[in-house]
Amino acid sequence: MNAAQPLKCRPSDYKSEVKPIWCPGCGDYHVLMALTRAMAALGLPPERIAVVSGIGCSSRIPAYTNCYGFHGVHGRALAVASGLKIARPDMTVIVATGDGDGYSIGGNHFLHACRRNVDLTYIVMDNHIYGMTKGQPSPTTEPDFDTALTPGGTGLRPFNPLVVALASGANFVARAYSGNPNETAALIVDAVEHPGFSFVEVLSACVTYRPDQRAWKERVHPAPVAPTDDPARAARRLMTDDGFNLGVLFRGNRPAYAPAKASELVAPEKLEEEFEV
Amino acid sequence: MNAAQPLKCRPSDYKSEVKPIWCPGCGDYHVLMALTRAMAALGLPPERIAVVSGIGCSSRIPAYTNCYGFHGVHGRALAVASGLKIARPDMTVIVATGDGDGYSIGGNHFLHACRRNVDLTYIVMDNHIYGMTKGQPSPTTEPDFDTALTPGGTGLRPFNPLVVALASGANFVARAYSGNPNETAALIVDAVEHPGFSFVEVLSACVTYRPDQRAWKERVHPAPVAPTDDPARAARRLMTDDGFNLGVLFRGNRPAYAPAKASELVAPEKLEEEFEV
Amino acid sequence: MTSSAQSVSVAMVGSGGAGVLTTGEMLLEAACAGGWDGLLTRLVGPQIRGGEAASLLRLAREPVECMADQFDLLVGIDWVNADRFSDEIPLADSSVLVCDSAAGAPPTMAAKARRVIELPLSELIKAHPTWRANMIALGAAGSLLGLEESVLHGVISRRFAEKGGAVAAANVEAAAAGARAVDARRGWVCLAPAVHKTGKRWLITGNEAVALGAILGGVRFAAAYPITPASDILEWLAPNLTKVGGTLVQAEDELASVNMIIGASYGGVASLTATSGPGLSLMVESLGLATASEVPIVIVNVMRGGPSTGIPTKSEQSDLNIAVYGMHGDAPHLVIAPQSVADCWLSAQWATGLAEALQTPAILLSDQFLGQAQTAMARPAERPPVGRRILPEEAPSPYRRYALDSGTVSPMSIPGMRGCTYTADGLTHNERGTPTSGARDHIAQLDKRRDKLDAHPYGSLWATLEGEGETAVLTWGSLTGVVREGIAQARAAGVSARLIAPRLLLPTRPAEMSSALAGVERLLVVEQSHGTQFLKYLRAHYDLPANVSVLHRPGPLPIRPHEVCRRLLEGESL
Amino acid sequence: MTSSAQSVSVAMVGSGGAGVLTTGEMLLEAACAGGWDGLLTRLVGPQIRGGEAASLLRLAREPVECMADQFDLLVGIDWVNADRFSDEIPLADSSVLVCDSAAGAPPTMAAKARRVIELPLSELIKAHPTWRANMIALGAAGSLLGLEESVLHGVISRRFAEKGGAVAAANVEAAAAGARAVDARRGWVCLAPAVHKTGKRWLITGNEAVALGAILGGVRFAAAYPITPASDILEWLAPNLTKVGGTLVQAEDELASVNMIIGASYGGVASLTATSGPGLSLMVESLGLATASEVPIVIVNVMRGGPSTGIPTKSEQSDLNIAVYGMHGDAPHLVIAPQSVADCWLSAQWATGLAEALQTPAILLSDQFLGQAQTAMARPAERPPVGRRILPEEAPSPYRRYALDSGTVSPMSIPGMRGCTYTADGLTHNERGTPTSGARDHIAQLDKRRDKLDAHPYGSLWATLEGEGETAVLTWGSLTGVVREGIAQARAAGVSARLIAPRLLLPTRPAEMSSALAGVERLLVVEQSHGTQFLKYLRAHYDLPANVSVLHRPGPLPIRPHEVCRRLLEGESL
Ligand SMILES: Cc1ncc(C[n+]2csc(CCOP(=O)(O)OP(=O)(O)O)c2C)c(N)n1
Ligand SMILES: Cc1ncc(C[n+]2csc(CCOP(=O)(O)OP(=O)(O)O)c2C)c(N)n1
Ligand code: SF4
Ligand code: SF4
Ligand SMILES: [Mg+2]
Ligand SMILES: [Mg+2]
Repeated sequence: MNAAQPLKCRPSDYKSEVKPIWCPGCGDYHVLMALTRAMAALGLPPERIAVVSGIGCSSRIPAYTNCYGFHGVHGRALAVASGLKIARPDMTVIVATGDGDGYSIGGNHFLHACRRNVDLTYIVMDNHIYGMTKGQPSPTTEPDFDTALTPGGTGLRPFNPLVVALASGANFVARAYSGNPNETAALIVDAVEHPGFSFVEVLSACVTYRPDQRAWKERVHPAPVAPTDDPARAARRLMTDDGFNLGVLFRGNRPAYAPAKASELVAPEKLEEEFEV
Repeated sequence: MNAAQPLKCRPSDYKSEVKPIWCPGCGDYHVLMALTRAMAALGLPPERIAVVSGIGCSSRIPAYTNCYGFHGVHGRALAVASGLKIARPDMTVIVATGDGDGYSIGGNHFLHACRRNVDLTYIVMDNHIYGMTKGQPSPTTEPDFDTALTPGGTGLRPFNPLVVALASGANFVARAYSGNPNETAALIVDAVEHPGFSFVEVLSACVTYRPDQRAWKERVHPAPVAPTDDPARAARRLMTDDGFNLGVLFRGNRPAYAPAKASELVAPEKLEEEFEV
Repeated sequence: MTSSAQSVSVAMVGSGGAGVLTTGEMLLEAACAGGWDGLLTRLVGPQIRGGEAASLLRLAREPVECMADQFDLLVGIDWVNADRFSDEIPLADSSVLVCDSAAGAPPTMAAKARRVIELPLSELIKAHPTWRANMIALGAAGSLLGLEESVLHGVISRRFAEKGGAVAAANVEAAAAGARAVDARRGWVCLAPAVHKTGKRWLITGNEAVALGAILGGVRFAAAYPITPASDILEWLAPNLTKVGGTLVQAEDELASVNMIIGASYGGVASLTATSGPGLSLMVESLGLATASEVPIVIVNVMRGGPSTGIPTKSEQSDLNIAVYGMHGDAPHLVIAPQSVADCWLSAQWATGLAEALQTPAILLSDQFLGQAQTAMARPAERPPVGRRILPEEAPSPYRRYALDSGTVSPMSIPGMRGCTYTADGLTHNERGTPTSGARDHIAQLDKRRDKLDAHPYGSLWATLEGEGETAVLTWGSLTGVVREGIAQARAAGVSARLIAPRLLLPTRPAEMSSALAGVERLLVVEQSHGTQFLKYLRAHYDLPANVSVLHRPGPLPIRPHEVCRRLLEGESL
Repeated sequence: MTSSAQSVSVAMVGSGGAGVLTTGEMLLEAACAGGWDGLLTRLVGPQIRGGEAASLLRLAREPVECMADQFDLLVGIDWVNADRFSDEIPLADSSVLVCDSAAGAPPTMAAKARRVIELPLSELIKAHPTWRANMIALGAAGSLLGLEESVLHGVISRRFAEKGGAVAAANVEAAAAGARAVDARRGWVCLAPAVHKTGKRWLITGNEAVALGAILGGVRFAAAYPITPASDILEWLAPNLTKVGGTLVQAEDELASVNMIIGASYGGVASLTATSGPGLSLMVESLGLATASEVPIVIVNVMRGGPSTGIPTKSEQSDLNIAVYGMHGDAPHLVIAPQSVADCWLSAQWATGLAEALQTPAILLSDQFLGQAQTAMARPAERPPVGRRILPEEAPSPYRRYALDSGTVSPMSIPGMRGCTYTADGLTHNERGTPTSGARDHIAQLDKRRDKLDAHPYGSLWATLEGEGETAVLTWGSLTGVVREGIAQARAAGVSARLIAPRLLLPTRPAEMSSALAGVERLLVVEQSHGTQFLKYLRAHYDLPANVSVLHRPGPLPIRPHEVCRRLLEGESL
């Protein structure tokens, strides 16, 4: 946790009374835990935070918090969140989706959100599968993973979200593992506090369609090197890493998106003048 | 030109009688010239080639060739081409669009086409502007370029298509300049012959909305290093290049997409058996 | 209920892991193996795994196409959250309720049932750790229904064969114990003896029937993005397309999937995608492209509760509007709605053939009920007319892809054909495909695309027309079977009515509809939508009698036959 | 034509670079500065730059809302590809044609014109290299029309002021030379004297009027993706939103733009996007989300020729279907259609206020004609009723965002408000917003969303109702002015008819329509679509008289007043 922030609230203050539909043992419970711990650590009142999502098991998370939430359609969370944050820069906006929502149908918004660099925190709960629709491959699914839709596996190179984020201009890139909720919470706090578009990929196991992911516990490890502020270097490292390096992997310093502002505002009626004959 | 290919046909055999709607001096005329030269060099009959596009000035190109053409909707050229190539692997499929079509609305298909690695050649005629809709910024527009829609410039980091292609798994990445039609033709030939997804970014000036691009002639130069087959190295180089390096910048060796094949085909009626009680 | 009915309905409920879904399947399989017919649907809670669940079965002497008005037998393996389903499981006055004696029956349900049978489920399981409660209940249900015990045991053995003989044997034993426990009441909920069935029969869901029909209709390429309740179609197609030399691609989204099939079909390969409301919404722009560029494609839309993400697991008929009117510009296309689980097979073939023959997109409008219900059907003796694409016969020069003088449908060349290259275009174009903004070309091509659809002879498949009288019931899709049964009930009470159910929703058939409606004075429209979409569609396109009323409701509560019957018996005030 | 008409129509044609578009603007401006009214539209070829072009003007004593039946004056700076437009420029019997004496007039056109005036354009330019042909022609046209020469020269000077005094002076000289060349024929195509105008007047296009209206209605956030013919709205909004403290974001595509405005509006800021058919197609999924989650948004759809990419630069009314019916599921929303260039201002404000007050998406259905035509309008004295979002008054506990017991519209909290956090949801939900698949919640929320729209008092803005008689003409959008003028022509010939033009297309207003139609025996429906989309919409939702006929045509050829008049005069056989 970020020691500089006084703990004003308890994580439970950020939990709603809605019972998750998640399967027992789903990694997403830990993401929720990490998220509410991060919120408590940030010390923001729940009504100053908005959690925006798409569709999927993971995307159910907003209603399980006590913040303002938006559970939109599949793949469009970043667009909703960008509009919200640009129109309401005073709100803290956290986007939380899944690998299908964020990397498959939502891929274009990911590219352009990284590039636009609006001050958002983007958490992808990546389980390398479509949980909600019962086990089809996602862009991060391993090429030889067998599913009913892709017997024998997809044969496709998995999508590398962290490198794509770097290539597209994300200002903060981190990887977390939901089985470590305290570390995940700390990364989320860091991401929220970092200006611009912060991306946190969270490995969050699907115990129902990917029971093999229980082995993730053993595979994850802290990144062996300190975060860099050079996207090219970070990309190069991540293009060849094992996919289980945890921690902040890139910490950039591009200024966050700032829309044009007039030095002086005019009354709307004033705009009529240009049409006068 | 690829010297190994006997020149069976003339470039003019690949030109249709349809008169381009392009402005006089538009860079796209040279892309058309390069494309038909490449086709002649490849020596394929026009009916074995399909040219697929989206919407934009650049995307008008299919009908100006004498091949099979598909002028689809805005942003979806890669999807149309992927379906065509997977269903008809015997056809040579070339996709040609613009920076708005390919990188803005079509960004998601770009990511996934790179990843899927279907044996396509993807030419983007990049003029850093929306020509067809009269001069709005595209993802590759410089942040300070003033337009009516973005007075004072977008302030956004330009999209880096070559790095995104590498990060997503493209198997061949090159940059060309339409003012050099012979070199561009040679790169297209190389891209078509290379298996898997080959991406050729062609700098093609918009003389109407970007008259400043006439200066490109002076800025382009051959890449100072030989192509690599290491995507991480290529990405690193391209993340810091000047945007005017020409030539093949990455030449990968991933096998092209190959759909599952049955060792023996069955008659459709045979499939009924599984339902019998 | 009579002691020997033409059809009996059974509901089995239980919490996650109780196994009521597989139990339902086995019961249907056993009944079918015994010569009966049947229909099975499932109810599940919002959880991905576990959560409450129910199997709803209707077993019958003859094929059935809808669920009955009421349930005769309710088996509760446990009652956790069973109240969530209670609206969907109306009990008959004569109904029998089976429960675990340790748990008893919930008072509200016990009050509705005529007889309650308590089974010592918990006790038996404690005594026999390899037994499972659902198998005991299955045995009991089989016995109450009068199914042949050996047939049921055969089904159980086969189902568990791959888990090893010991598992299979334990399950058979459990079922036998369940049967013994209700021995004295064998046949309490008894079906009339099975009718002798000749020929092959299939046990199939509507989604499987669509997929099989599509392949039989010629589809060899599919691209799709998973979505409930259409994913089953894709999961069946993936391995089976490979077997016949075709391919299925999982696309990154629905924008990609529809454009992939447009590309493949432009390449000459009949192509399909399957989706549900949210996915169809994303496809409408490119549906317009397929219309304008005249590329045949088939889009199967399995309707679920809407709007927006709505209720993904429940049935509704509320995507009629978007299917018929959802495109910008004037974009005539085909919309075809299957009328029963078995009809999915026929409709999918017909839609594929029509799309190919008419070079246009076809939307096959199924729904969650049809798609996920399983039924026994006789293997059809005949296939619907097969449509094929018209190719240019000899190389015309220059090739005019969108020719206006070659009959209603202009020959379409396939990439690779020499001398007939062309560029397909979604911009307004002339006969050669070259974009133009001229009024003459625009009107000529709009006329062409309308006329080719209107002029086609669709034959009797356009609609189901049954019965006679001055009253008619107009319905569509999965409600066809419900209305048929409602009309039969009314007939038994002395009131007759016609059934009119168009399978072809677009293009509309004004002449045919007007003869179907000739002499009709009163019309009842029955549909499963909140906004009476079908009624408005009918008013827009057809001349209806002055006296029209509507029976409608959104999902998920199905409309039942007796509701149709009641409206018919109410007569004038329809 | 009379020598002094209430309105005269002028067409100026020329090839790329000939400057006919700016010439048209200057002519309109000069006429308005002289106290007349007018309307200007443009025709352009497919090329991005250059290519053939035409300015079409109608100048009049009083405001005009449509182009006239015929053109009185045709000025050809040159005739390259002018035939492409000839269908769109019907000449009056009394028309005057002006051409370059070096080029002459094309025989087909000369044959139609009553008098041909040859100007020594090429000669004059050769003699005066700083003069331009379009300015000479402008001077000539001004003189033929009887415009005050000094006023025209003032407009020219201002227009070229920033290019320096010499350029401005040369252009004024050129215009003066043009006027001199036709001096003997001054006033040949003469307008009746201008009517004295009081108060401020605007020279504005429909797209600008929409943008201005939206800001006046409260819009402070816009996200959009460029598309013809809607981009002008965005290009006007971008700097002007900044001036009033708002923001415009260029999105990566329309999927993003509609979701961005949903996010911003969820955040409490009234938001808008503008697009055309292909873009609207991509928005329908998220339109359903806005409906279900009850987030107000405004989508301006400027219709162009369809289907698919169609004819981007030409007008058509063929997106009515998708606007009304384009969403999956039952998704009631607002559809509002402005009826003239000036009405764009009012309709945009009304739509914004209604969306906010009713927490629902509003589609503002404009078209290329309205959007890109420029007109002079009096600055309106009054603004339409302003709608505001209802906020929760005090923190209710727990806050029920989708409450059923708080009137037809449930108060909507804004992020930041303490004690009223909630999650907006596109899944079927209960009063608190929690997803459910229960039938009761589903129906209750469907009812709520329908009823809040139906119950709202829309007042007289719902439709334009004029005139009386047993014949009515029903039309909408940009055809309203055409029909009004057609009815006036018929009245002059002794036949009267009512005009009914709903501005509010959704929700429908059956009671209001039925009183508007009371006593009507014959109905003529007028619309610019190939598939008679408006007629079918009317049939679906309203009870029409038995005798209905339709006058329709797709774009780009406009329907003209005399066609409406002719149909009315044909009487019974309407
Ligand atoms: C437009 C659209 N297409 C498809 C779906 C069906 N769908 C719902 S969730 C989902 C995938 C979710 O995967 P992911 O984001 O990885 O979430 P998970 O369930 O694995 O947490 C899909 C395809 C939909 N709701 N909308
Ligand atoms: C769905 C959709 N949105 C927007 C448009 C409008 N549009 C046509 S071309 C274009 C941009 C083209 O830019 P680019 O691809 O760079 O092509 P260029 O004209 O510069 O060659 C846009 C936005 C459209 N046709 N369809
Ligand atoms: S299906 Fe997988 S991702 Fe979804 S709730 Fe269950 S365990 Fe979690
Ligand atoms: S607008 Fe630009 S890109 Fe388009 S044709 Fe003209 S020069 Fe080429
Ligand atoms: Mg996932
Ligand atoms: Mg461009």
